[in-house]
Amino acid sequence: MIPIQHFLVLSSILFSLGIYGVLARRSAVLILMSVELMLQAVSINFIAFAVYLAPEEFTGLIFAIFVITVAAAEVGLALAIVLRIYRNKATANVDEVDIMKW
Amino acid sequence: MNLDWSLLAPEYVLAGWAAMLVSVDLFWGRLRKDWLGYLAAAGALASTLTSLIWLNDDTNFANLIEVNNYTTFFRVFFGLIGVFACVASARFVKDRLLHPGEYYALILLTVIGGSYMAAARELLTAYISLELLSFSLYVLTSYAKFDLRSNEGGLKYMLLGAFSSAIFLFGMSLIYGVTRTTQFEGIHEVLTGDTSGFELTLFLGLVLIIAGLGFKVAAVPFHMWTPDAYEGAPLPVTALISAISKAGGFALFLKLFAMAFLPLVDDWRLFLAGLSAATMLLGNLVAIQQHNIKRLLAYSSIGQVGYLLMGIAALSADNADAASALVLHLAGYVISNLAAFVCAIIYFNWTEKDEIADYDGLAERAPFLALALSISLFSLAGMPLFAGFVTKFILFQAAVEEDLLWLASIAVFTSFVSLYYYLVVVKHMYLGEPEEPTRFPTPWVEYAALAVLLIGVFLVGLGPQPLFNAVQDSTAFIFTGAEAAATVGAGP
Amino acid sequence: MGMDDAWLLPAVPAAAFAALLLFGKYLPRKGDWLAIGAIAASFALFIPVLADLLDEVGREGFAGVVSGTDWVEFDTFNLRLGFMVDQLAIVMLAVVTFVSTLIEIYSVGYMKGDPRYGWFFTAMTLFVTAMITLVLADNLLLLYVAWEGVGFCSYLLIGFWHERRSAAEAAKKAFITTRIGDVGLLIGIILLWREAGTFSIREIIEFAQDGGYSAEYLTTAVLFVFAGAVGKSAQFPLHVWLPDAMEGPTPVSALIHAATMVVAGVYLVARMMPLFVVADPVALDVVTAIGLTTVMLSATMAIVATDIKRVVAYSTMNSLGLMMVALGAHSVTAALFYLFVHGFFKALLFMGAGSVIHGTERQEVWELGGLARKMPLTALAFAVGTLAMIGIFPFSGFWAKDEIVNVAADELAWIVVAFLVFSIFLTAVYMTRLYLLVFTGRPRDDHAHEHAHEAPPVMSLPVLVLAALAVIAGFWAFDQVGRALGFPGGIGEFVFLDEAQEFAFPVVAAISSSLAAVGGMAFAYALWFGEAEQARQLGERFRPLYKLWKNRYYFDDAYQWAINNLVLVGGNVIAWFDRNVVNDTGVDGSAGLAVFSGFQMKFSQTGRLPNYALAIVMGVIILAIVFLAVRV
Amino acid sequence: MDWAVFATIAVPAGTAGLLMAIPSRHRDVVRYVALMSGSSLFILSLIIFGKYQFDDGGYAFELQLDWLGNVAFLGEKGITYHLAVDGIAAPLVLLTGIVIFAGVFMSWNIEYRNKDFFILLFLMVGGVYGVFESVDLFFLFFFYELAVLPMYLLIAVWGSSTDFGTFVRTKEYGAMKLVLYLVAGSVLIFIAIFATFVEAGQGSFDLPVLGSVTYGENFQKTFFPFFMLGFGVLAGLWPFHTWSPDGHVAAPTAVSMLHAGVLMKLGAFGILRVGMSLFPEGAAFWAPVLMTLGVTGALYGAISAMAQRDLKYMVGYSSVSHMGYVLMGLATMNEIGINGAVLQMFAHGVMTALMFAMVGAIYDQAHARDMTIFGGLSRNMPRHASYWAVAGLSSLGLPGLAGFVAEFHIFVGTFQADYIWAGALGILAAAITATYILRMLAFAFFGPFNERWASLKEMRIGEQFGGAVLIFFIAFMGMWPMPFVDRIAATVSRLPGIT
Repeated sequence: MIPIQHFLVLSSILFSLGIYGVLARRSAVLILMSVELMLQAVSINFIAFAVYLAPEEFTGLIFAIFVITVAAAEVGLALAIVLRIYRNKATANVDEVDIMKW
Repeated sequence: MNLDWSLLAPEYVLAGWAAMLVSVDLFWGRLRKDWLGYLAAAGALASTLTSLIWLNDDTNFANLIEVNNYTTFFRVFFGLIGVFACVASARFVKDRLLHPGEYYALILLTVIGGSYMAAARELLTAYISLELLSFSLYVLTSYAKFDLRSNEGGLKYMLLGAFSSAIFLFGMSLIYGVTRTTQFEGIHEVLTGDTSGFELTLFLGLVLIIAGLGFKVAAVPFHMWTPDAYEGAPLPVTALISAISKAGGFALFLKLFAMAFLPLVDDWRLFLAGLSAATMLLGNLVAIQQHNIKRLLAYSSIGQVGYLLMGIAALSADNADAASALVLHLAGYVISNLAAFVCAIIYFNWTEKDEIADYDGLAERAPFLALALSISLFSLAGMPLFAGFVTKFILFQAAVEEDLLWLASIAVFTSFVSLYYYLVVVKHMYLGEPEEPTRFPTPWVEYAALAVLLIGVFLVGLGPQPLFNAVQDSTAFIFTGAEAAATVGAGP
Repeated sequence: MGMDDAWLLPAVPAAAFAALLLFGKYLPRKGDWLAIGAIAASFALFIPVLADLLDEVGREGFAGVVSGTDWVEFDTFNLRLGFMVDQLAIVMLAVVTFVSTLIEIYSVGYMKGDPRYGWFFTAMTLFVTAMITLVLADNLLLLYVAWEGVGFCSYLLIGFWHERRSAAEAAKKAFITTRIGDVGLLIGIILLWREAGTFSIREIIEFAQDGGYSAEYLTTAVLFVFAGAVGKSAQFPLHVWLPDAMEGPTPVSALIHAATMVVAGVYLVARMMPLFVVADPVALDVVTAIGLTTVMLSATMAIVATDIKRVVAYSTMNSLGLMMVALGAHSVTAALFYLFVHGFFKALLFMGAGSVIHGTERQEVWELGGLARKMPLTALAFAVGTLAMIGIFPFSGFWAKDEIVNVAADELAWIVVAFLVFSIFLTAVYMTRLYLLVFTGRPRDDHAHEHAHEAPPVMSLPVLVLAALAVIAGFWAFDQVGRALGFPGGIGEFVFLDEAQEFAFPVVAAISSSLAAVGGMAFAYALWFGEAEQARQLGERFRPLYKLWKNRYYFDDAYQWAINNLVLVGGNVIAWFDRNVVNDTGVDGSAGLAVFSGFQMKFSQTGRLPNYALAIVMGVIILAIVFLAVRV
Repeated sequence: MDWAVFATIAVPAGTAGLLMAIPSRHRDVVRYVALMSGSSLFILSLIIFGKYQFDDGGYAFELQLDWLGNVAFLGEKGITYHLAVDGIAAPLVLLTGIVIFAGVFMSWNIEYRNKDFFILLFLMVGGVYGVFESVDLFFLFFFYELAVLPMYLLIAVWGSSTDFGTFVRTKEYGAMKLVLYLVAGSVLIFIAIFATFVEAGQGSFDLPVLGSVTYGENFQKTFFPFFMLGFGVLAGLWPFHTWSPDGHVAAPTAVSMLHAGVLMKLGAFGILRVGMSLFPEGAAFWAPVLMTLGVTGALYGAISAMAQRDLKYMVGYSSVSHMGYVLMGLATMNEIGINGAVLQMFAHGVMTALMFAMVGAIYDQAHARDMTIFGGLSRNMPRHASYWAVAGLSSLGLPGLAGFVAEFHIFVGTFQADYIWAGALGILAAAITATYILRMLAFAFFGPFNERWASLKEMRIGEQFGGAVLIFFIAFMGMWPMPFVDRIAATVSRLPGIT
């Protein structure tokens, strides 16, 4: 059996990649995708923990399912907002969306 | 496992009402124009009243959702916030926004989210409620869809919210990995034992959770979204965010840390204290520089978060004092802040302006409004007669009880700083020259709502005993096991 | 009615003052009768008190009678409204009540037609109240209260014609200058209290005589007390106010700045003499030195002064200095004797001068002249006063001055005596000069001369009474005269604190002082009689000296310079410091710091989403690092 | 009569409420309501002062209502609405009554939104009474802040700016500085209150309860300065005094009167009632510092006043100077000195109120306050000039007027406490006071009449009456201080740590 650490390392890498994406990307859509990456890392974590540490309970698995669901809703919601921005401003670059500051 | 679905009745009312509002909006055009807001308010009120059925009860639904005084308190609290948000929105929405049905439905959904954040007794429920609250707010923030500011605020709020909830979730997953449970009480039990083997994971998880919740309540440095979202959002939504998002965040924050993480209190106390100090300093100092009333209130609310965080930093295993003080101040703050926002909304309805300089001469044109805004701002600043004085006093004292005198000192200092920028607003209202000398028409309903809030401000300010008793009754429930027993009837 | 009822003496004028203050306006003649009546009543009351004292005074160990009531008291702290009647007080009281009665009567004529006629009498009544209280006070606190009270009345009355800038300034100057002395007095009083725990003069003296104070402490304390006397009695270096005080109406000058208030300093030192005796001898040396300096300064300045009242004022300073010298020789008797007669002849001189001013509306001596024909009564009275002041046998001043020279010769260095005799010469010079210039020779201002007229009877009668007294009062020096009047003896027998002093009459002293006096008169006659051409030439020859005297040794200039360049500039510097450093830098600066830090911090809110996310990540990282660093 | 103390707070609060109900166009009704209320406060204050039994110096007129208790860290009597008056508070209560009574007369002419003015004024007065009468630390502080808060609007709306060309201070600046400064001071008080409550561990903010605890020496030494500086700010403690001249100058007449006359006393009262009563050892430790600052303030204020041209600035700096005496008196830590301090609070209160009233009376007519441009005003305004003179003479410590009694006690106390240098400097400062007072009189009221001011008339009859009331008390205390001394001494002798 693969040790749990492998899953955790994988999820950590994914999570970090997600963070990197959020910080480095300028397109709202890419940022959103990076966030999704982070959420997937969370799901992996939950599933790994659930399977390895508490196999008799489903909490972790259910958690993962909910995370996926929420993530899906999040994408829908976020894209709608990005769309509005794009409609009004013809850009999805977050650096250009800075009317409000200071 | 208790599967008594009736325990969720207030939320059923809300959800049902939300659905009804959407349909009414679709099918009954005439009503939607003028009365929809008040109808929504009635729904929130109905749910509030319903929730009183479980007053002094102590039960739970499927080990997921607790129904006890803590829940009831926040159900009532959020329900009332919903009522005021709806009433305050009525005119604004009618004049400026499309799709009022969905708007009010979303408000009611935030109430559900908030209530369950307080009611949750395990991580998943908490997370889902938090997202319910957040999602509704994301939508509401960008509700003025042709307004760039609204779009921008929504985008920032949404993306950062998603980002931070990912962080929050990752933290939860680590905690779950360490404790193998998502139940708060279970976590508490595990943490009470020996944790030496997995400290790294545990604390990393804790840090991530603090970050996630910190984002929700807008603690420095996770606060960045606040000013922009506040400024961008339609005014009533700003009011709603400032009230319910913060209160919900703290309801969960408090419950999580009191119920689950209390055994580690010595480890996280100083970190929260540090966050608290940074938050109140930054919030209050930057607020001095603001020219927009919404941004001003945003920063001032960041400052208030600093004070509230003191309450968590001062949590102790011996008694519920700090928790009670936190909730008390939360109530005082929300009432005052709502009153301030209602004033801003009324003014915006008249003039479509929200720069502080636009408030010049308001005392001439609308004396009551100027008075009401002054009172709410002074209450926020913690001046006597008004709610803020008592609640801050109790909160700070609670922090000092836990040897956080230095933190309380910073808090007192920053709340002194805050008086300055509130006074600037007052100065504009009372000393500025109005553009034109005419009086504004009197908006009776809004004024009535404002009057109720002001009465609340005075009630808390002059006779806090009932509220404090209620708060104390509710916070007694968030301490598990041995501590819970110790807290009942606490006091020296 | 006796010594226990001494409180009535100040109480009667006090009541009259209250009535005048509140209702004076509505009374007929603005209430001058009430003022005069009250003061006359005080004098009338003084007589039974005196009689009572004379009954008691022979008794063994008699040291005065104390009466009164507590004013403020708690625990051991006690402030009394206490009155003490003893010989010292009686002598002073005699002068105060009698002279003030006469002067009030005189004022009816002098002040006639003044728009603030009523106010004049009101203030004078207050003055008399305070002065009597000062004399009778049995404790230092009450004495200080009255001391300030007379100073305040002096302020009011010098500035009586306050529409004149000079009067307003003079009043201010007088009050502030004396107040500087009072700082010392109050410090001295509290220092005395601090060890003795009481303000009672008698108890303090007993405490001191029992060795309760260390010598240095007591010396310091009495010197502080003496500072008050220096201010009040216009001694060097706080003498500058007295000449300017002549801006007040002449009756005021006569009463306050000649007969009564200014001698309060002398009275104070006389009262405290037992302390000076116990204290280090330095204390009395200081008194002597200051008195002598004042004598010499005033005598020289008087020679060149041209304002009739100022000359008399310098002569007052001269007399006060003499009394201080007498006290320096610790002879209370000599000082008191001089004080007693001085009260009469100096008031006389002032009232005479007042009559001249009243008659001519001039006070520059160079605008007067030849008035003896127009105002014979005044001229006569003035002549008597002048002779008394110079000290010509047998006028009262002769006896008193002689006594001082006498004790000085006994107690003090020969140089002091030499200076005293020289000062007698100078006195004779300037007094004679004054008389000559005013009453003899050719009228210098015809207009004034034509209009000159003798004073009305209400003014001249008091003058004549005083003139008579100025002639005869000195005879009280003789035991026989004293006994004939019902006293135990002469004034030396009557006024004693340590032991009775015999009146001595050493011929050497009398002759030398008389020679000096006569010589001075002759000198003055030679210089100033007629057109005073010689005097002018002399002035030209000794121009530097003349200028020095004329400019009053530049004291006023120096003080003015100090006020302008030190005090006011200091005030401006402090005020500037307060506004710009304490306030604008300290207060606004720290407020500005908060605002500025807010200004800096607000730029962290860049408006760009990735930065916000970065902040969150950094927050997490920092928290994590610190958490782990601390914990793991 | 136990209701009397309660009534002093209820009456202003009720007045504020009643005034709100009156339509603002009825200006005269507003005035008369204010007058009624002012008079009743005056009478109530007289009753409280008169009826206070000073035998043992304890609390009288005690009233204790439960307010907040049995919650969290608060015990049964956690925070109680506990009012009482002792011998220190009684004269100050009287002072408040006098000043507000006179203040109403001085505010008679306000036309611009006079209703709002009086509402705020009475709120402030309620706060002031509350501080003097609260025996609960929470409420003491509650009222303390309450008294400060209305100042902002009172000054900023109804005040006046100063403009000397090179030196400009707007009323907004003065108002903002005053309020912020005072609240800044209360930051320190706040902190000390928190610490004290925890240290006492009694679960109560009641002062007698807190006072029954003996605090550790180090604790006292640490936290006494918080009270000293915090309250000291309001008492014009040097160098934290600069709010005072600027704020007082900007404020309208009645507000300056109340503020300089009464509110500054809150600070000194707070040091005494809270700081020195709870922390006698701390007070003893810090007394030399307080003494030094007090003397510095006394001298510095006097010297600064000497350099002022603006009448109101002069009075403002003189307040700093006189409050310096109060602090000196407190720092003596002996009965005589502290009696003197309380006496001085009263004396200075009445006197400075009179001075500000007189500045206001002349400013109303002339719209100028620069003493150097006046001259010979006593010709047209003899009574006004004489009121000025009385106030000035009292402030320079002329016997027979209130200032002397108080200052004398303070000086004696200072010498007794072996601060001879301080006492001497204090006496010197009194002489400097004479300088600037007489300088002002000479500039403005004496000398040749300046025809530019020919149109000035005597004060209004109301102003004369209000001034006369103040003068009455100046003279009363100056001549017969025993009623005050009796009450004060009885209570002061009960204070801990007093020699």
